Amino acid sequence: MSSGTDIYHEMIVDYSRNPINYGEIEDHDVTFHDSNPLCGDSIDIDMKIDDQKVSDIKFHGKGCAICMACTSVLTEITKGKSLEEVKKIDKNDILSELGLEHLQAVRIKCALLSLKVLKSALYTYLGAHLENTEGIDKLKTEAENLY
Amino acid sequence: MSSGTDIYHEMIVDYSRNPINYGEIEDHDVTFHDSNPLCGDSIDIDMKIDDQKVSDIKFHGKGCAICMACTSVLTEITKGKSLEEVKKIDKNDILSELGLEHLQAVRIKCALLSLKVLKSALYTYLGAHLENTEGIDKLKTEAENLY
Amino acid sequence: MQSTESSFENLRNDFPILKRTVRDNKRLVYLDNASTTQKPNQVIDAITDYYQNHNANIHRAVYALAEESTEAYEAARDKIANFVNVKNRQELIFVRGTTEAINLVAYAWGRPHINEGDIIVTTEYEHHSNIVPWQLLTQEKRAKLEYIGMNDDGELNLDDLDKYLATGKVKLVTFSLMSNVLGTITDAEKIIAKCKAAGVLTLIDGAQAVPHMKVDLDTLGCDFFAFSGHKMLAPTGIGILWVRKSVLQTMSPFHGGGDMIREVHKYETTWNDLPYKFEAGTPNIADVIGFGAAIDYLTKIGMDNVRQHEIELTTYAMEKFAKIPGLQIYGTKDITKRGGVISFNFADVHPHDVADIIDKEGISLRSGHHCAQVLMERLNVAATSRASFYIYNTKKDVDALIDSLNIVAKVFKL
Amino acid sequence: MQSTESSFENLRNDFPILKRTVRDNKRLVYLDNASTTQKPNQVIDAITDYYQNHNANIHRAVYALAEESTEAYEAARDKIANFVNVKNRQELIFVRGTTEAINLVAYAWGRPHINEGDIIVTTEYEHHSNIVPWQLLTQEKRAKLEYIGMNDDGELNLDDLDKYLATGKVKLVTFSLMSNVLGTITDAEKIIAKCKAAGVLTLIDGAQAVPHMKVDLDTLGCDFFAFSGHKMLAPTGIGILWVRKSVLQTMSPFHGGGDMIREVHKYETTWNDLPYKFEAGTPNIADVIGFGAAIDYLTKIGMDNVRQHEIELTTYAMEKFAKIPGLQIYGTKDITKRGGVISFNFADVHPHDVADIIDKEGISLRSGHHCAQVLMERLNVAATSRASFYIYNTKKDVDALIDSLNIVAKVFKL
Ligand SMILES: Cc1ncc(COP(=O)(O)O)c(C=O)c1O
Ligand SMILES: Cc1ncc(COP(=O)(O)O)c(C=O)c1O
Repeated sequence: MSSGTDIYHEMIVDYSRNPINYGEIEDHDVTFHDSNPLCGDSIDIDMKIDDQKVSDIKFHGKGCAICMACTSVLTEITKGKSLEEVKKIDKNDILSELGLEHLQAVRIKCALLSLKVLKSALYTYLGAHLENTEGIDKLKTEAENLY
Repeated sequence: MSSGTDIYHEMIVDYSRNPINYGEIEDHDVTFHDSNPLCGDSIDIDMKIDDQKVSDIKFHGKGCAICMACTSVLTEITKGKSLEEVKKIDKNDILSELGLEHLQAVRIKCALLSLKVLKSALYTYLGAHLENTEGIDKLKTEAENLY
Repeated sequence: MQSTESSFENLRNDFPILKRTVRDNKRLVYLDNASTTQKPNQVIDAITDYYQNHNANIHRAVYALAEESTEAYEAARDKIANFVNVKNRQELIFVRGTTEAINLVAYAWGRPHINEGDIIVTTEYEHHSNIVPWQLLTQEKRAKLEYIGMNDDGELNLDDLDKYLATGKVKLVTFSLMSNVLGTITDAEKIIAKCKAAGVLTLIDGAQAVPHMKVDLDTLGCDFFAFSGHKMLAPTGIGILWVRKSVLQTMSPFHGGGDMIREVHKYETTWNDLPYKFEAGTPNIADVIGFGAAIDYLTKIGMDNVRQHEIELTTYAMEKFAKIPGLQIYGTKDITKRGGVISFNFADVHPHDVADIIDKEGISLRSGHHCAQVLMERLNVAATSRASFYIYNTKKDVDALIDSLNIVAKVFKL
Repeated sequence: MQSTESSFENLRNDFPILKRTVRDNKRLVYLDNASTTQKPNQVIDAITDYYQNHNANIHRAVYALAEESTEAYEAARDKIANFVNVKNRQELIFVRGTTEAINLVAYAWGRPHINEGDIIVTTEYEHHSNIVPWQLLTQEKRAKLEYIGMNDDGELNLDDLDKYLATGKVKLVTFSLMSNVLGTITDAEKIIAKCKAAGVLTLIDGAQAVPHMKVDLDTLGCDFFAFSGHKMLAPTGIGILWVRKSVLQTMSPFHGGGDMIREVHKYETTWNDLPYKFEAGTPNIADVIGFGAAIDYLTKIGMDNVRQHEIELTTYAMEKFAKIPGLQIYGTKDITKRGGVISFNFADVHPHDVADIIDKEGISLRSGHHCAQVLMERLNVAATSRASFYIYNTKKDVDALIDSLNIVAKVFKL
């Protein structure tokens, strides 16, 4: 099998057919949608937040096997984490889990779309639940420096 | 002297300093202005028309030696001619008079700007003095086919 | 030149890129021609020759180089006019590509002519560049954008057009002469006849048609026509907007700047003659000349031969595809009604994964929405894979594609 | 590389066109660099290499060629960002040239922000491309266009600017960093400081400045900046619009089409990230990459050396010109305040005749209004002759120009 098909190992193919945490949360505390303008992949993430922790997370949307597998892994990593911990989730946490460290640039976007959606959801939630307006600039800077 | 300076013979240089028919006609019957968008040469021609003949013609404006010489020659040719004869004045009438048959494309525009102004003036006059509206389409076609 | 497989095989030698290998030393099988085509030596050399021997700005200077470059630039305009049978060269405007051409129309014709309540009609299989400019325009003007629908074979439902025309509010009908996803060849004559009867202007997006079949603007009878050079052997960055003179004369200037003016004063300005009024600033001179070389190349082959070659390849590919279980082709199967563009989906495998896996075999195939998301919604798919052919493709390329799909099947256990 | 005459002499070998002869076997003396420059082999080869080895459409596909071309295209953006010291690559938009850049601002920023009674301020020595777009915009919006005047040395009269700013109605001040006719280097810092104090945005036309001196956008502090590749060794058809991000975020889309969208639906559309929102359609990929090669070339020479070389040539030429009776130079004689552009008139001989006569000697010189008719009116001349230098020009070129002017004197019996 040529090197190119290496990334399409068992786990990726399985996740693409049977994604984890697929679905919607009706009474979510935050939801976010984004898409990849180049290829049309599109992901929605819903989260339930209790006690500053992600008590439940689900996603739905359309995407390639890479996108579906990464979103499955990401939501699995996120579930149960505190919001501060979610802030720190890094692209390598997902890529290494799936052996995708050497993806080419265009495919990286497929792999990381859900991370972008997750972080956007997180900052949307944080922004909406600020106790005072002082923190908003700090939040904005944090959010802007994500990518 | 190299071939290039051949076009700058005595007559051209003289006309450029001492153009013929330079000036304005206060009580003209028709006047027209046009310019060359590429180089900025700009010419106005005034004509007095009596009995369907060009009884007087003058021009003013700014232009290079080629433009000035050609306009001098053109106005000289035009003076006294009937409007039907003016219709027939051809670019070669001017170019051959000045030995400019082999001008390059950009300079041709300098040489023929005044002819364009003259014809525009002519058709402006004819359009304004139509006896009935039937002739207008014929005139328009004639004018459109000039270039 | 004869339209035989061997003569088409020979012209592969003109395309240096076809000799290179990709990934693990794989032969390059380039099947993304609907996106952009490769360039023959004749075109590359024309650009090189321009820069090595003639480069100068055009139109304004008297010196030798400027004379040569102006002549070459305007000669290319004449070649293109001749190629699509335009009688009046003043009607041909150089632009960056189809996208700029259509936006130019939306700004310079649309803004002075479209008013509140007017309707612009487009179709469900348009490229984004023939949808978004009209969305922007109709939103600004409080006008409406309507769509001609299509049947499941990818053919337009002209009853929709009749319905919109009957309102008396339609100002423009705009459509692609060939869909970049389905390959459908639009029945332009019928649409134009209906629009003419209703006194409505028509714009044709010819980006996919002009490279692949004979197009005759003089007999077609539309009012605006756009196409891109880079999809027909010419360099990137150059394309054509053609506008019927009587319509062009009603258009406002688009870009202000050098070359498009007659006289500039502090507070007023007059415009240059056509087509220069619409070509502001230093144009893409070298690539215009390269476009001329591409036209020469295609003319020598003959557009009927190009079309015939693609019909043969497409027929061959469709037959092979039909034998692959789980492979679905979109659009009509009637080869006389479609160009050499085949969009498909392979079982439940996402097109990105298809493209990625076969890329490792050297196959360059496009996957995604192909800038036609409205059509994707209509087809109810997220994306498709798309193979599109040109003069240098061969049956061997099709075979390589088919072989590579077997690998996809294996990886995804189909 | 050392800034010595001999090292500049050496780099002439990189420019194949300089080896050709024109007219009657005359050495080519190219002195129209303010209009467009010649191209070194390094740039020509970059284009050829792209078409021979990497050509594919960018951004959308996964296959090898598309990956390579996308990488090369985006690498050129980084090179250019670095060259003019832009920290955020999202602020750099590829356009056809300065003209398109300024028109893009007039449409996408101007139309949403300019209202009735607002004032846009420009200067008397602008190129048409920095006047006409503002005439069109202010006419549409019933706003006003005002001009900063200049003194007889070709320096701006900033009291005019103060006067307009005092009205509180100015929304934009736009000016060229170097005049393409007089060579005047504008005191941008002073203008920008005044505008910032008044909360007014500034646009700089850098078409003449960027090719000839170090420009640092990070310290300059303007809001919009435009320049053209073809005036700095790069191919025709490519240029840059830079917009400060906070301003760019307030701009409407310009062209609608592929690549600038996020999601297209029938009746609404969302936009792509910056800068792609403003790069609709297939861009001029090959020439972007050629632009990158030109940047590499200039970086290697060093922009301070380029400036130094031109100062030497211009000083030499001005001294020689001063000795010709009847020859009048426009603009300041202070070499630190001007670039290598010398406009002149020779007695009563029309500039066209000057250019035509010396063309026969191989001298390529521009005559005319140089797309600056407002300035011609201010100088009260119909036209000027203009010599403009670049890195490959030598004192020998200046000598050849001076010699050829003697022929003009003879023909016109001066
Ligand atoms: C000062 C200035 N601005 C703008 C332009 C227009 O540049 P382009 O023709 O590349 O759009 C030029 C070039 O002629 C120029 O010199
Ligand atoms: C049908 C159609 N229209 C328009 C375009 C846009 O052309 P360009 O990207 O050259 O502006 C394309 C190419 O992608 C196309 O296929």
